[in-house]
Amino acid sequence: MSKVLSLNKSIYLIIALALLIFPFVSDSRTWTILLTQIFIFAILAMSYDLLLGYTGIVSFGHAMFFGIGAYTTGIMLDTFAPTLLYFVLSIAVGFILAAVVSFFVGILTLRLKSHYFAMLTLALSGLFLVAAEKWRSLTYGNDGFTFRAPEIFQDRLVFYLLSLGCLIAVFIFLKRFVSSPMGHVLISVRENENRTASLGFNTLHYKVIASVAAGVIASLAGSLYAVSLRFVNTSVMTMDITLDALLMTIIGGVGTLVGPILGAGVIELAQHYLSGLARDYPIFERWIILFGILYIIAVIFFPRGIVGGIQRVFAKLSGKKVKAARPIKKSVVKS
Amino acid sequence: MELLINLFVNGLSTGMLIFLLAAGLTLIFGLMSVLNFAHGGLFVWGAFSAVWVYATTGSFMLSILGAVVTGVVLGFVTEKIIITPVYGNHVQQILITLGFMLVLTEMIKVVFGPNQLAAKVPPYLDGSWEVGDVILIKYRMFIILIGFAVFGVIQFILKRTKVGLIVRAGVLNKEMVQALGINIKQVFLFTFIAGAALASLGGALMAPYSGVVYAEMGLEFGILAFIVVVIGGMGSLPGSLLAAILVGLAGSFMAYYVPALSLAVNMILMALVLIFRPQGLFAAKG
Amino acid sequence: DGSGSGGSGDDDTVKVGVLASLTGALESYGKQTQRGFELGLEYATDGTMEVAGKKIEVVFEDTETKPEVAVQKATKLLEEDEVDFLVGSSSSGDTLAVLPLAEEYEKIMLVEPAVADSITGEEFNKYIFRTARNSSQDAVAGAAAIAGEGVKIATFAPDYSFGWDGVAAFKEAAEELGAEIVLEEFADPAATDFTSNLQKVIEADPDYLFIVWAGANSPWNQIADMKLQEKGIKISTGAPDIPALSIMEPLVGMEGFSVYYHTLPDNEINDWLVEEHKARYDGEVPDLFTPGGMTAAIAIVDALKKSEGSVDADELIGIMEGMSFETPKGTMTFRPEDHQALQTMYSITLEEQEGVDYPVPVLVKELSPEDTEPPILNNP
Amino acid sequence: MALLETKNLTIQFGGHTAVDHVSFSLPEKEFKSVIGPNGAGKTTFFNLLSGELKPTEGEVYYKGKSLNKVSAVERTRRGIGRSFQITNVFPNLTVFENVRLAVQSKEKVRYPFWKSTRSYHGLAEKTHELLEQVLLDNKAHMIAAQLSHGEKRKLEIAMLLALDTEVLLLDEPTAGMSLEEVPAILNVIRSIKDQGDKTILLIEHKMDMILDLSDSIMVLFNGQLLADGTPEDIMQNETVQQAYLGGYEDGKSVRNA
Amino acid sequence: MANLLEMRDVHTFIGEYHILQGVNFTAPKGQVSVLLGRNGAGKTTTLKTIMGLHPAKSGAVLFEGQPIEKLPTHKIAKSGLGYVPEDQGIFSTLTVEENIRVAMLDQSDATAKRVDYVLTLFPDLKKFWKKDGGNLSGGQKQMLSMARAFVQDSRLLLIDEPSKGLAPVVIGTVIEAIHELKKQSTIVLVEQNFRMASIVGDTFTLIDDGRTVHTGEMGYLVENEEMKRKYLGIG
Ligand SMILES: Nc1ncnc2c1ncn2[C@@H]1O[C@H](COP(=O)(O)OP(=O)(O)OP(=O)(O)O)[C@@H](O)[C@H]1O
Ligand SMILES: Nc1ncnc2c1ncn2[C@@H]1O[C@H](COP(=O)(O)OP(=O)(O)OP(=O)(O)O)[C@@H](O)[C@H]1O
Ligand SMILES: [Mg+2]
Ligand SMILES: [Mg+2]
Repeated sequence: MSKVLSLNKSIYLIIALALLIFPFVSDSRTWTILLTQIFIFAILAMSYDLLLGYTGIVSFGHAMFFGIGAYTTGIMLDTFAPTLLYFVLSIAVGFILAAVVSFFVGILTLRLKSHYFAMLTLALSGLFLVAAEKWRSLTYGNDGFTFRAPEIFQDRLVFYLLSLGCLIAVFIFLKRFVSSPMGHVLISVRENENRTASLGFNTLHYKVIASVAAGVIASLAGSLYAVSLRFVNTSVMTMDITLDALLMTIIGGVGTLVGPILGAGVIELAQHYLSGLARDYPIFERWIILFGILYIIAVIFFPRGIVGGIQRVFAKLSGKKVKAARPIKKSVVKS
Repeated sequence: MELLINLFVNGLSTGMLIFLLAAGLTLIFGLMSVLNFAHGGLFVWGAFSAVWVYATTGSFMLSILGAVVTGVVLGFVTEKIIITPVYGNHVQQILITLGFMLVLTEMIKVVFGPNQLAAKVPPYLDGSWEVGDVILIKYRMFIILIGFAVFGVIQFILKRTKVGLIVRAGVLNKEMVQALGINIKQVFLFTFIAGAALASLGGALMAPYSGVVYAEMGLEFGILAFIVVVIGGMGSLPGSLLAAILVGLAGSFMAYYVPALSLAVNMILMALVLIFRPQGLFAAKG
Repeated sequence: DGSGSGGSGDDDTVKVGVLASLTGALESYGKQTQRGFELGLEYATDGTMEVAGKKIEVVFEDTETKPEVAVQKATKLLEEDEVDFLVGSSSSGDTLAVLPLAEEYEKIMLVEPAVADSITGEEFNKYIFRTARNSSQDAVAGAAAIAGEGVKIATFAPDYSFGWDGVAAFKEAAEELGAEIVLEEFADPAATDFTSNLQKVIEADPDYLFIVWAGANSPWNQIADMKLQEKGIKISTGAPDIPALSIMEPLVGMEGFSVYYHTLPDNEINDWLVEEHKARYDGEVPDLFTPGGMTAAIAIVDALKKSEGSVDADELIGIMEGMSFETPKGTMTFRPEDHQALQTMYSITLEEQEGVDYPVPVLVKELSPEDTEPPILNNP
Repeated sequence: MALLETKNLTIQFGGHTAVDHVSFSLPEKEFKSVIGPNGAGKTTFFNLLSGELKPTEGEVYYKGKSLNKVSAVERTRRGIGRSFQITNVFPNLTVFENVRLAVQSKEKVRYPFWKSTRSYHGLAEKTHELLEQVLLDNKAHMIAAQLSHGEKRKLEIAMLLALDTEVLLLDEPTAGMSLEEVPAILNVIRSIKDQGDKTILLIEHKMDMILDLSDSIMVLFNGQLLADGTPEDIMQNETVQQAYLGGYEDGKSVRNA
Repeated sequence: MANLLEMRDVHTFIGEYHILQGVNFTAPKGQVSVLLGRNGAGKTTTLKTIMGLHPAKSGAVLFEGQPIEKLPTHKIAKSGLGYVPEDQGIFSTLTVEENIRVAMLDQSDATAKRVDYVLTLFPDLKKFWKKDGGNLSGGQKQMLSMARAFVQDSRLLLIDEPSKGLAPVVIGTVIEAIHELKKQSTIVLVEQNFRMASIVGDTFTLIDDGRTVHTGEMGYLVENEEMKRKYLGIG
């Protein structure tokens, strides 16, 4: 057991190092940008997975937290000054705003279950979207606005490293979080909320905590996203963002943290290459169809996502299960 | 007074249209509990095939029929390939139906070309009656009639047969229903096909209403349908009808009296209903 | 790998990266730009695809109408393909997101056909040149078509930036011409029903209803249903591209304006464009943004001719500011202040025509570039 | 002194009164059984005690204090633990994880979010101990959903024991358990009783088991408290004989079929 | 005496677990056959295999001499098998009435009569006719589950632990009902309550660790203390 874990850990370490070194050996800035994009969406997707995969909360409004982060950073860098200080401040302000909103959203889980809660979050994020469209003095409507990023991020390498750093930090934080006692209670809420309560856990606390943690992390992703584009418009609040987070999580593997990261990578890369295919071979003009088929195939062949699929293969290879056809030991009691 | 009547009639007809769109989803999502994000895709296919049939044959009735046939065929294929592997698993349903939605939308462009198409109202339904200052648009009156008719038919089927009951039982415990001697797979298949055909029908009737069909209309209206089903109360057809009319009327009156909020009206309505009646307007019974 | 230096590794080629929505809702716009640009290059180089001894290469990229993809693709164009010019894009959002990259990489970007005023306004930087018309130009042209002393006008527009910009600019232009704006109505662009808004228009009883609209979901049918025209309210709007014209049958007879329709301009370039386009694309005629694509290509080739093949951005800016060049829409000039191309627009009426299955914009009057000159908005 | 007490406890569902003005008291360290026909309101009575349901009327007192405004979660924390009649476990977690959650609650390891659960060694030890006690240790790493019915019942009991609450509410703990295992579970319950520091309320239909264990028995009938007394008294009761036992005792027909 | 149902060397897998490893079992027509064994022995899996819910991987399941092991569940049920699952399988958000209605495959008088009959057996159900199945008490659910199976005119009834959670008096009712049902149907019973099993059972089959270990007349088992101690822990 612990051996497997250390194996996992060393794989993570190797991948992290490889990503760290990557921009120094490759001078493709396209890759740098693509990977930066993947890191940012991976953070978003992980935050979503904390809700969906670990707490069992389906939200169709995650984009609102992403949007809060993106707009906070965009507006602060635009109105004050494009300095590192304001960048950090804007992240902090984004955290606070996202925390407040997600706190109230979390409390609503008390009253609304499953689909109904999901649809309520859809409504709330819809209202945020309308606000972003209408509050023009602040947001410039749905055209959005460009702003300057702090000087130091002009070098995309620095920003790449920052995003990677954030990804690793969030990953480590969430990894510890979900394997902590708190994380295990979250999982039990997902499995059977009533029973969790009758064991003496105040489930509302846990759902609110998960909601706030997810909201705050999504806001971080939003802040990074805004800076990566040096531009914000209402698209950061749209259903598309929520769906992206959702799809990345599901494709990668719900209830695992590596899953959303892999999912973000797969979706962004597939999109990149498939649309490239269309450029080079006109016959692939309708590459979106292939993209859609990818989702379908993913569900049929990896019903538990990529990570689930890999785990299955490993389980098969290690062959432990096959032998334990009947995991039963006699325990006859003499009475 | 005329103003109020105008707003009411127009809101009502919009609501009916939304109901036609949501009726299929009431079966598929409300009853069968399948999160079908491809519903909008079925709707668009209905709309395009109706426009195409109308352009080719010049017969409005044939165009409606064509759309329903498209819905049935697509419903069959969708259920068999896309939905069967994911019954009972909402997470997988989201992914696979979103993927299928992309395929459906993009295939529209392959089959019908990438451009929007004009959809025409048949001459006998074109125009409007004017009664004083009240304008009664013929096609809208037609939609209102059809809406109530469709409601009546489905409600009759659900009430008079055990289909609704069996589907609800099947969602709760598929194995048990089978053990009672019912071929639940077939019931699900037919229900899904009916839902798809209704979506297609909704698309076909929507097309002349807005005068245009375009591939992307699917997701927009798909979400609206979800909103209606949830507001109405999952699986309740009368609930969906009421919710759809509510959405239509709210849109109509808000756009007139509180235009500043009209962008947000659906979301506000849904948020209010959910907060004050968490289970939707109607509970799923009968 | 420095950003501002020499451009392409290969000194004998000039590379142009074109960003456009080649999939999704704006796909038809993207395709129009694409075709126009290809034809424009051929036209401007007499088919040699060379200028000042250098070969021209074009790379098209699909932005999917997503800002982050636009940035990704633009960076790829700038970094990997090492393009010397950017052209694009179909949506204002995508374009705005890419603007800072042009500045960062010190490359000329020709904006086509994005329309937001802020591109040559608040978000302007000196590398940006726009061959497309902007919202204000549309509005001025729209006003020119209908506004006059004492004319009462109501406006109707979608409830987001595009609509607000359009209406604001229209209002200014129309009031200048002595018209009175009696009602400004905005509607959810995704709404199924616009009759409530139209009801208000009827109550305001204007002479004209001026409509700013974009997107497939449109109020035309309901305007007819509500019998606005029978009630003496004349409708006016900008003529869209052909697929969208085909749904405007209810508006036959309206007075409005057009950015381009293939029969409107009368010049050799346009004749060539129409002929070539028909020959190449199965008899199809060029559409709304095809000449825009062509114009961008011509502008680039002309500028390169003058710079004798130099792609140095500062040199090109010097050349292009104030540069006049011939396009399918006649002579255009990049205004030095904000690099907006001043261009001809057209007052039209929509009429039914034999053998055409959509209402056709018929020329009433050409509006000269000066007539439709928009305000300068990029002042600090 | 009574540890747990109710006064006029009542709940109605629609027009139906499931628990009807029940006043009872449960002295500390007593073992009391609750019997009554199906639908008499036994489980509902438990739900009212544990806070899962709120009464329409009446009060629950624990250690002399009213619990009416106290949530279910808080009642568990104060010392009222329960098991469920219909198995109610975490289906996709392992048996071990199921029980560990309960242990976590007992040990008040509720909110730490940084250290791994694994590093709380006491939790695992305690969990294994409990699993051994209910004869489930050999299935510790099986997913709960894959257990047979009887095994799930055992898991249910292990989770209750893990909470180590002062009051144990046991709702048909041995239903569906095999003849072989019932004595084992009985032993567990008996040993808890014999330790003498728990107060236990047991719902069962197995009369021999009840008679064997109980200090006292209360009988619910149509939601009302019909009788409360020693096992001997209760067995003499005419109504109990008629309407509850009906001449049968664990299926052994007195009348013969 | 003909066997209505026969299982021959049946092996069943659930996922990758080999649960039934050779079950042989017969249900003689018109009799009550009892399946016995400790928790996790495979009794429920045996019933589910018969119903096609966990289809047999190898071996044969014959109903009236016809192989049914390859048929889908609904066909097996339709061919004349009724099933009372151990977890009762109540449709929780359907009313009692609706639960029963799902099981009524036709509108015939015979069906209506059987509905009346089960309601006399379990009058509680009538009392809660419009109540959601999920809100019933544990014992009431058990009754509903049985009622639902009895409403169908099955030639073979598979009943998994009917006495579980029932008050003694109701167990008496069930015993009487089983005697009554025996007149038309054959019954397979899984039962932990040995006293009940010994009263109603004609034959027994002992399952241990997924295998049949013994089959015989009920009376034999009642006398055989050794076997009871070994496999049932009684004694
Ligand atoms: N949530 C509820 N809504 C409506 N009625 C309910 C609800 N819960 C229980 N009841 C009803 O209250 C009565 C008492 O149910 P309860 O579960 O307490 O019975 P019980 O004594 O535990 O019976 P059993 O021995 O069968 O478990 C039953 O008639 C039941 O149908
Ligand atoms: N879904 C499953 N996956 C894996 N193993 C399972 C699954 N379901 C049951 N089992 C195992 O199969 C064995 C037999 O289970 P079954 O339910 O048939 O037992 P049973 O004899 O009915 O027991 P009980 O008396 O407890 O109901 C058990 O060991 C159980 O753990
Ligand atoms: Mg009970
Ligand atoms: Mg069993």
